[in-house]
Amino acid sequence: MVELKDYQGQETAWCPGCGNFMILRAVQEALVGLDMEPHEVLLVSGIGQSGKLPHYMKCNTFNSLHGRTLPPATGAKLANHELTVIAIAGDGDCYGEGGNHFMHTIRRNINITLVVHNNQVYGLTKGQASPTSEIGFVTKVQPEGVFESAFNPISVAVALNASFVARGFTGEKNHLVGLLQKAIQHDGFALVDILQPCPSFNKLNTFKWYKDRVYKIEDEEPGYDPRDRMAAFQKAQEWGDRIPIGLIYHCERLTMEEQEPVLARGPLVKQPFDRSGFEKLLKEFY
Amino acid sequence: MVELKDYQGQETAWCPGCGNFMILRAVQEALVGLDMEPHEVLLVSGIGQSGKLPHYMKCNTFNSLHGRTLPPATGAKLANHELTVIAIAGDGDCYGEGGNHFMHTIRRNINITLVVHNNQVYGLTKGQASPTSEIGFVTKVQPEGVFESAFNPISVAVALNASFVARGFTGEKNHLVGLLQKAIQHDGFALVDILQPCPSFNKLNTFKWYKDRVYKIEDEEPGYDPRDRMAAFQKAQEWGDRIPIGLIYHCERLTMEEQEPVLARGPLVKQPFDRSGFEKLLKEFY
Amino acid sequence: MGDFCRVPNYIKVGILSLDFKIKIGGAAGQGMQTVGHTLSHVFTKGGYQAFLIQDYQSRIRGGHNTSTVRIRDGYVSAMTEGVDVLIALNKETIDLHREEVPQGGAIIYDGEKIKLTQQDACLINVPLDRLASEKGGNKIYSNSVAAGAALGLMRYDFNPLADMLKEMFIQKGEAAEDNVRAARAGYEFTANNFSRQFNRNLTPLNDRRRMLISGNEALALGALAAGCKFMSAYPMTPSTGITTYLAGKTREWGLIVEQAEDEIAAINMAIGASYAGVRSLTATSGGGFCLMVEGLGLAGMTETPIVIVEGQRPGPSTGLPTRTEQADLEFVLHAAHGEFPRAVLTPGTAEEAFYLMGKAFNLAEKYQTPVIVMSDQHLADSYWTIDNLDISRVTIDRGELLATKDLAKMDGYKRHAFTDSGISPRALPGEPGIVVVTDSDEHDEEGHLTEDLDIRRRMVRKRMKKLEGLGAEIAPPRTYSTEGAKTLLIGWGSTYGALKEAVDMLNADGASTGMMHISELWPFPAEPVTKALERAEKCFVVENNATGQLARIIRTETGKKVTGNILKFDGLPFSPEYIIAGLK
Amino acid sequence: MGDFCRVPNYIKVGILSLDFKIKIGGAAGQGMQTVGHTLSHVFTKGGYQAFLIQDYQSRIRGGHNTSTVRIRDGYVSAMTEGVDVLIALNKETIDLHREEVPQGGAIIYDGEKIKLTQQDACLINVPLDRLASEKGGNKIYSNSVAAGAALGLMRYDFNPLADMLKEMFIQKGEAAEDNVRAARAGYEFTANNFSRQFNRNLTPLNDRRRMLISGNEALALGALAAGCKFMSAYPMTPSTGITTYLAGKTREWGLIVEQAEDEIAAINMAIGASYAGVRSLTATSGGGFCLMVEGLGLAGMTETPIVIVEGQRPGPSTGLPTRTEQADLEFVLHAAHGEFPRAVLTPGTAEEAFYLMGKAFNLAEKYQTPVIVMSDQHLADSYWTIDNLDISRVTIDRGELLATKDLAKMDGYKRHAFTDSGISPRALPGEPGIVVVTDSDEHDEEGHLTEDLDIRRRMVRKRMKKLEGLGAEIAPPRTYSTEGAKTLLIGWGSTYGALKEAVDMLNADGASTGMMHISELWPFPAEPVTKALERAEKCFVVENNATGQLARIIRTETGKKVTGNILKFDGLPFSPEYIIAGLK
Ligand SMILES: Cc1ncc(C[n+]2csc(CCOP(=O)(O)OP(=O)(O)O)c2C)c(N)n1
Ligand SMILES: Cc1ncc(C[n+]2csc(CCOP(=O)(O)OP(=O)(O)O)c2C)c(N)n1
Ligand code: SF4
Ligand code: SF4
Ligand SMILES: [Mg+2]
Ligand SMILES: [Mg+2]
Repeated sequence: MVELKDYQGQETAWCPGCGNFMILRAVQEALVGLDMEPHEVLLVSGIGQSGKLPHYMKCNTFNSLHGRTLPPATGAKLANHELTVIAIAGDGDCYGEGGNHFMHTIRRNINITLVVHNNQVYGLTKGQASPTSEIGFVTKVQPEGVFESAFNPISVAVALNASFVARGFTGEKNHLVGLLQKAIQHDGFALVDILQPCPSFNKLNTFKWYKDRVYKIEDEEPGYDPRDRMAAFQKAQEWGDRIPIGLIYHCERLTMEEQEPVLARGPLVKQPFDRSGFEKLLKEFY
Repeated sequence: MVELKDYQGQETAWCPGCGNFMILRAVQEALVGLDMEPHEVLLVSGIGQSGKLPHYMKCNTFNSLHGRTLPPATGAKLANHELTVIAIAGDGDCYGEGGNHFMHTIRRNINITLVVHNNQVYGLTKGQASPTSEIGFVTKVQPEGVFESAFNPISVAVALNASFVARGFTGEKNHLVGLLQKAIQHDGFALVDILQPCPSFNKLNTFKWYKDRVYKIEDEEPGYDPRDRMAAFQKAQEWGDRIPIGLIYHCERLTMEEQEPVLARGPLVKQPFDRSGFEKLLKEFY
Repeated sequence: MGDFCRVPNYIKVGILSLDFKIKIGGAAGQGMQTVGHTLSHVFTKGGYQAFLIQDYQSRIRGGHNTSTVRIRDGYVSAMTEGVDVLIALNKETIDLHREEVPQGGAIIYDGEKIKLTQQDACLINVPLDRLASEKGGNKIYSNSVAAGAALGLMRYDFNPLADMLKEMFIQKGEAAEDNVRAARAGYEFTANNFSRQFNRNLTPLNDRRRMLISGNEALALGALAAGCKFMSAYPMTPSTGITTYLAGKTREWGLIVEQAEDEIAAINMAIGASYAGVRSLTATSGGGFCLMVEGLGLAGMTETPIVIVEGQRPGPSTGLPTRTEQADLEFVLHAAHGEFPRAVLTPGTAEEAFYLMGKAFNLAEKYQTPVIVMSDQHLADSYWTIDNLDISRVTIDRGELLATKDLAKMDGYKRHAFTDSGISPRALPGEPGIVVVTDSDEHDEEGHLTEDLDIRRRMVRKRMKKLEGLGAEIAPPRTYSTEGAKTLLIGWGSTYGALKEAVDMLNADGASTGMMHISELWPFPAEPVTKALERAEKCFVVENNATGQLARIIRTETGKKVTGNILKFDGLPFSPEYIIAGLK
Repeated sequence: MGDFCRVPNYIKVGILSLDFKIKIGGAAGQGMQTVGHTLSHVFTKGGYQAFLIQDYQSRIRGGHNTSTVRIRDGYVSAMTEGVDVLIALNKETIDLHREEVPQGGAIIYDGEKIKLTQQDACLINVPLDRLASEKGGNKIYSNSVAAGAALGLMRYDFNPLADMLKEMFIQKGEAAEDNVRAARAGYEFTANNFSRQFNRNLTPLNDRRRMLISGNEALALGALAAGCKFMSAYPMTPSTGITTYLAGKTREWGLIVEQAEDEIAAINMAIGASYAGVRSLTATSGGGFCLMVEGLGLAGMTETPIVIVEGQRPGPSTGLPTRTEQADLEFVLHAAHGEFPRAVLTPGTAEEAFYLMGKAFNLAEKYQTPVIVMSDQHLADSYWTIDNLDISRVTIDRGELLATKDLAKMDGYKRHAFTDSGISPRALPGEPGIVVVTDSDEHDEEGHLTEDLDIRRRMVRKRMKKLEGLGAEIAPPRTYSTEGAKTLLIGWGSTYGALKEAVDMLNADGASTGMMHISELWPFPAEPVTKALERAEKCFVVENNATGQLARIIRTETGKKVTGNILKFDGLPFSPEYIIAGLK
């Protein structure tokens, strides 16, 4: 039996009151709940406050570049698809610097869980607007307030027909643990965007701000069908007084691993390398 | 009066039968129809077959890097918003290499028209799959056929609440001219994705393939309201036997230029530079 | 006790005229930078000159940071080893830095939180937290208490501090008076209880007004003064401060600052804006610069002026995000595939940062090519007391930029016309009657894509030809005390101050040492460098990196091998003492 | 007529044993490459050796392209000036290339489309289009008619061509028989009407089997032979051919080839796959490499093995997308901020391309760092007749890779453990009982982010330490005819063949010339290079660029200045004659 302490990592360097602590805890509980051992799990993170999360765990970790969480996660998964690969990213990291990979990894539908610590701000670099910051959000670099409309990851993921699209909130830990577990168990690419207060730099979208607004879809709309794409798109637009959390969209698609014929023979890294056919191969050139 | 010959450029280097000829012609006719002079227009292109278009015109041209059509277009527009800025891109160019800029330029709602030559293939590099290639599309680099789901630019643009989203077809030149004119006149970011046959490398989505499928929304669904976002999202999903062309989505949003207070004083490039306040500024540091 | 191993014994605290250092240490969020900055200001107002450095971790709260200010009665641009007063806002500060305090120095700490015994230094036990709560009404003002305590210890005039705090907190919209009360409590506490024992009273020198400015602020002001109208950037330590400063001035100064979605967009937007006619800037660090490299080549090929600030930090990769290093030089010199001219400027002080930004914009426009200004965390985050920044020394030369009336006289405009200088007169898009065409592909004189290989040859030559003019604009390196010097210390960028002071220390000890500091590095000033190398018996290159990059460049460009490299790559800047030790 | 200015008069066509060149020119889409490749194959099968180069524009149809094959009775790796038979599929071919045909040469053209008079060369008027339509049933087979016509002119055995065409067109699913009939018609037409006049009959030499292979194919085969299991790339000329080749072998060879959304994703995916344990590759050109630079540093910092093929083309920026250049060397050597070890290999022939790919993977894994193999359009697109590729010479050395059983014996695993060699034994994620942690930030031995500056210092030294082992693996440059040679020609990469033949030509004329070709360029083999430089009186570096990059590197690494540079930057490869002219 895996226990929480198996996932105990380094000392944290986050600010007191940061929502990241809850995400850390939720990821640990989700993995323990699924009885996964640390060596079976690979966390790939970017750079930002979120990017530090794997260091506070104890499992395989590839802490990559800012914005580049998904490509190495994809490469690692294709090389060894027996690993449970979880990509940890920030909102700036994943929707700003790494926006292109976000779209194209969804297209691949590779079996990776993407966890986005969405605090609607650049935390580690001290409070500039992020793609998810709201219009009017004032920072030192945006003294007139943000002009750009906020990036809506749920909306874009649904538009790209991502196979699993969910939103969580750090103030609802158990709910989040459930979402993470479903996402990890989902066969295909899963997005879990997490509303995460940043008490140091986001004084607008505070814990209370979120708390006052979020509602669990399953509680308030038991009839909601996450398989209905139009409904999901509509739900994706809800933001403001009421913010839905839970599983928003879900569909069946072949994963990349299922389509890649070479992987039917097992993980790439475990396939023996046989060069005996080389002489035959050279015949092409004679 | 501006005439077509005012926009006459270099000799073309496209393949016979290429859809690009029609796009070139349509862009020229659109500008002539709007009575715009070549010096008032700036075309910014990327690299690909589409990227060559400005050379076959005669107007201000910044032929930039592969994938980077939108950022220099944005910079140029912010520096001189009196210029009519048209960004010319390919599907690989804009949705692959430059996907991140596609999303974030939509967020900015800057008054640029983006024209995408969507031939669902990489033309200039000889026929690899592009992001818009369909699942199963076989190429030399995708010998098992494409695994990834096709990128749907219309769907993503609607999801990002782009203020003008249209699809054209090279087989419907006059219709295309009309769309381009509306897009250019639209105040804000406008996407015109153009279905463009590539007879050299896309043997699946041929002229006939498109011709058999496209229909004009305005003809067949006169009641269609491009201001209805849900309807637009639904329409964006139509692909296969029937492919809608025309204006798919349209909304009112403040442009970046309208929000940027400095631009209220006129184009940046024309604003005189006054250093007389410098001594006062230095007072901060004393 | 006190194992003074980390303080070399040639340390000269107090031997030169006035030389006084205060280090404030604590966890991120405790406001060390504010204290350091405030004290620097207070002394600057009193006629002293300050140099302030920051050492911080990549986290927002907690951990361990310090801010160290050095005060002199003359210009100061380096931090020497050792401190006179250590202000410990937490225990870690004492553990890590107590040995930097020599006998006669003082340690200000809160004895109600930290237990301390056995020190060579005076122990100045001040109930920081309690005074903050009691007098200021909030424990968070303990940093103000500490600032006051430091001044009280020297019985320095309290009023400037009170004024500073008021000004600062009123701007921040916080309780200014509470802060002042907290500071005063600290002041009185040490003035009354410890100033005699410490016995180093300090009074304001005069009321000559000087500026206190950081490297980033100087770079930003340099851009403003040069008429920069557009900046696009993506946040990255240590260059974000430039963006922040300029973003605060957009309305007043009529410029646009756009935060891009990534560094690729940042540089390409800036290139677009420059093509359309405004002076454009971007700023980043090594990681972001990696992503800008393709855009750099685009600027080179399309001959679009652009200024890039590359603020170095220790690499490779994410490295140590908040520390300093000078390991990107060869990368910056050779970044991007293919060949095109560029200039690289490497300022060593705040003043140089300011004036070289002006030069950068001029060179970029005159030679229609990218110019890179290299900074690093040490330059960016440090503060200097300086006399003034003289805007009349910042000329604006936009190069061969054609006005509408010039164009009217011309018979057809060609953006990339062949010329003897390699410089093609530049027109801006929007001019009636002409079009401005350019291309990242090889192009003809008009700017249209070409595969004519004769034109290709000529275009390469035309572009490279610009290097001649550009090279002639590069000022010779600054030398100091080189007349007859046997040993030459060579550096570039932020090491200026440490080098200069090392020379002074060495010569004061009877050595014969000079320095050469290169702040306009490319095109390389080979001739003056060769001469300087030939005049000295021994030459040492001092660099904040592990492989000696400038030394290699010197070898390529002059054929000369230097005697040795003095290197440092632990993320911290050089001290003069470290350099001197490296010579041994 | 015929102003032979472009054919230097030291041209030696026909003086050496057999030396025969055929150039096919036409518009893109007319199938010149197919003809060139087919003829090369036909002669290879006949015991000759071929070298085939491609010169094409960045367009799919139209414009002007050529394919030139040189046939010898021994190994050939360079293209000399002048052609014996020019096949003109369009008029432009004649306008641009007629002067390359000396007296005694022939021009095959379609007199029904092109009017030609007054030539020193034999005019071989063949109704290409008509024969294609009449005999093949389609005008598009005129290239096959032309191939047949070339062979007929020399009365070379027709059957190998027929076999080749059949094989090729059956694969393509096209009408093989029609093509053969078209080719035969061309053959008979020239054999009957012109072969006497031309009078240079050629018969197969022997039936020794040899390979005909391009640089790109050799690179791809090298990766396959080395056990590469993962490639992610984004298409970019001239490296796309590597991706294409490997993509066709995925099922058979058990590898994954993924087209990434951009080059940033490409390199980062490859790094991820390598971290997870498989040998990983990416390939691009200069522009794409620009975007990979940050990933390069990531591989350096995380000590993840990775092989990158950088196929150069003329820059800066988009430049001339389908031509050749060698102007990315300094960029590749210094790419990415910060300092970390790398190896750079620069093969000069197809064989070297193959074997050095094997070496690249071994070095990458042994030293856990990026290895860059530099190619260029000339290497990538040219074809060589070679004896064989010997897979038994390709060893696989994965370096210190820990197996499950090794790990079981260990007491806690640390991915970045300090060791004397700087190499930390590598484990793969997924091993029970351990975790594999790494970080782009500076990290401790376990791989966790650290801001401990002592660890930082040690980690820098540990990484740089690997350079020693890496340097010792670098083979000395290949030398040729250097024994007592007064003049030394120095090159790297694709210039190998032209250099060697220039040496032969010069020495045949009584000169005393040798060559040194560097195909393992970094860590720089300073010792053997220094020695070679010291032995010769004059040393010239020959490079396809405008500034002499290798010459500068030689100066940095050896302190020596070469006598001169022979440079070329018009997008075309060197000929031996051009090099010789450059010496004068
Ligand atoms: C290429 C690059 N650009 C910029 C940075 C600087 N940087 C580090 S974290 C960060 C943004 C952090 O914001 P986010 O991703 O939202 O993460 P958070 O800290 O809020 O969790 C930036 C811009 C970097 N490390 N690399
Ligand atoms: C950074 C970079 N990567 C790759 C290329 C090579 N390249 C040129 S055009 C192109 C793709 C063209 O496809 P698309 O954008 O769809 O344009 P099309 O030719 O089909 O119009 C590629 C990959 C490049 N020029 N630059
Ligand atoms: S800055 Fe914000 S996101 Fe980062 S650790 Fe602090 S509270 Fe959390
Ligand atoms: S390759 Fe395709 S897109 Fe390019 S010019 Fe030819 S037909 Fe048009
Ligand atoms: Mg964030
Ligand atoms: Mg395309």
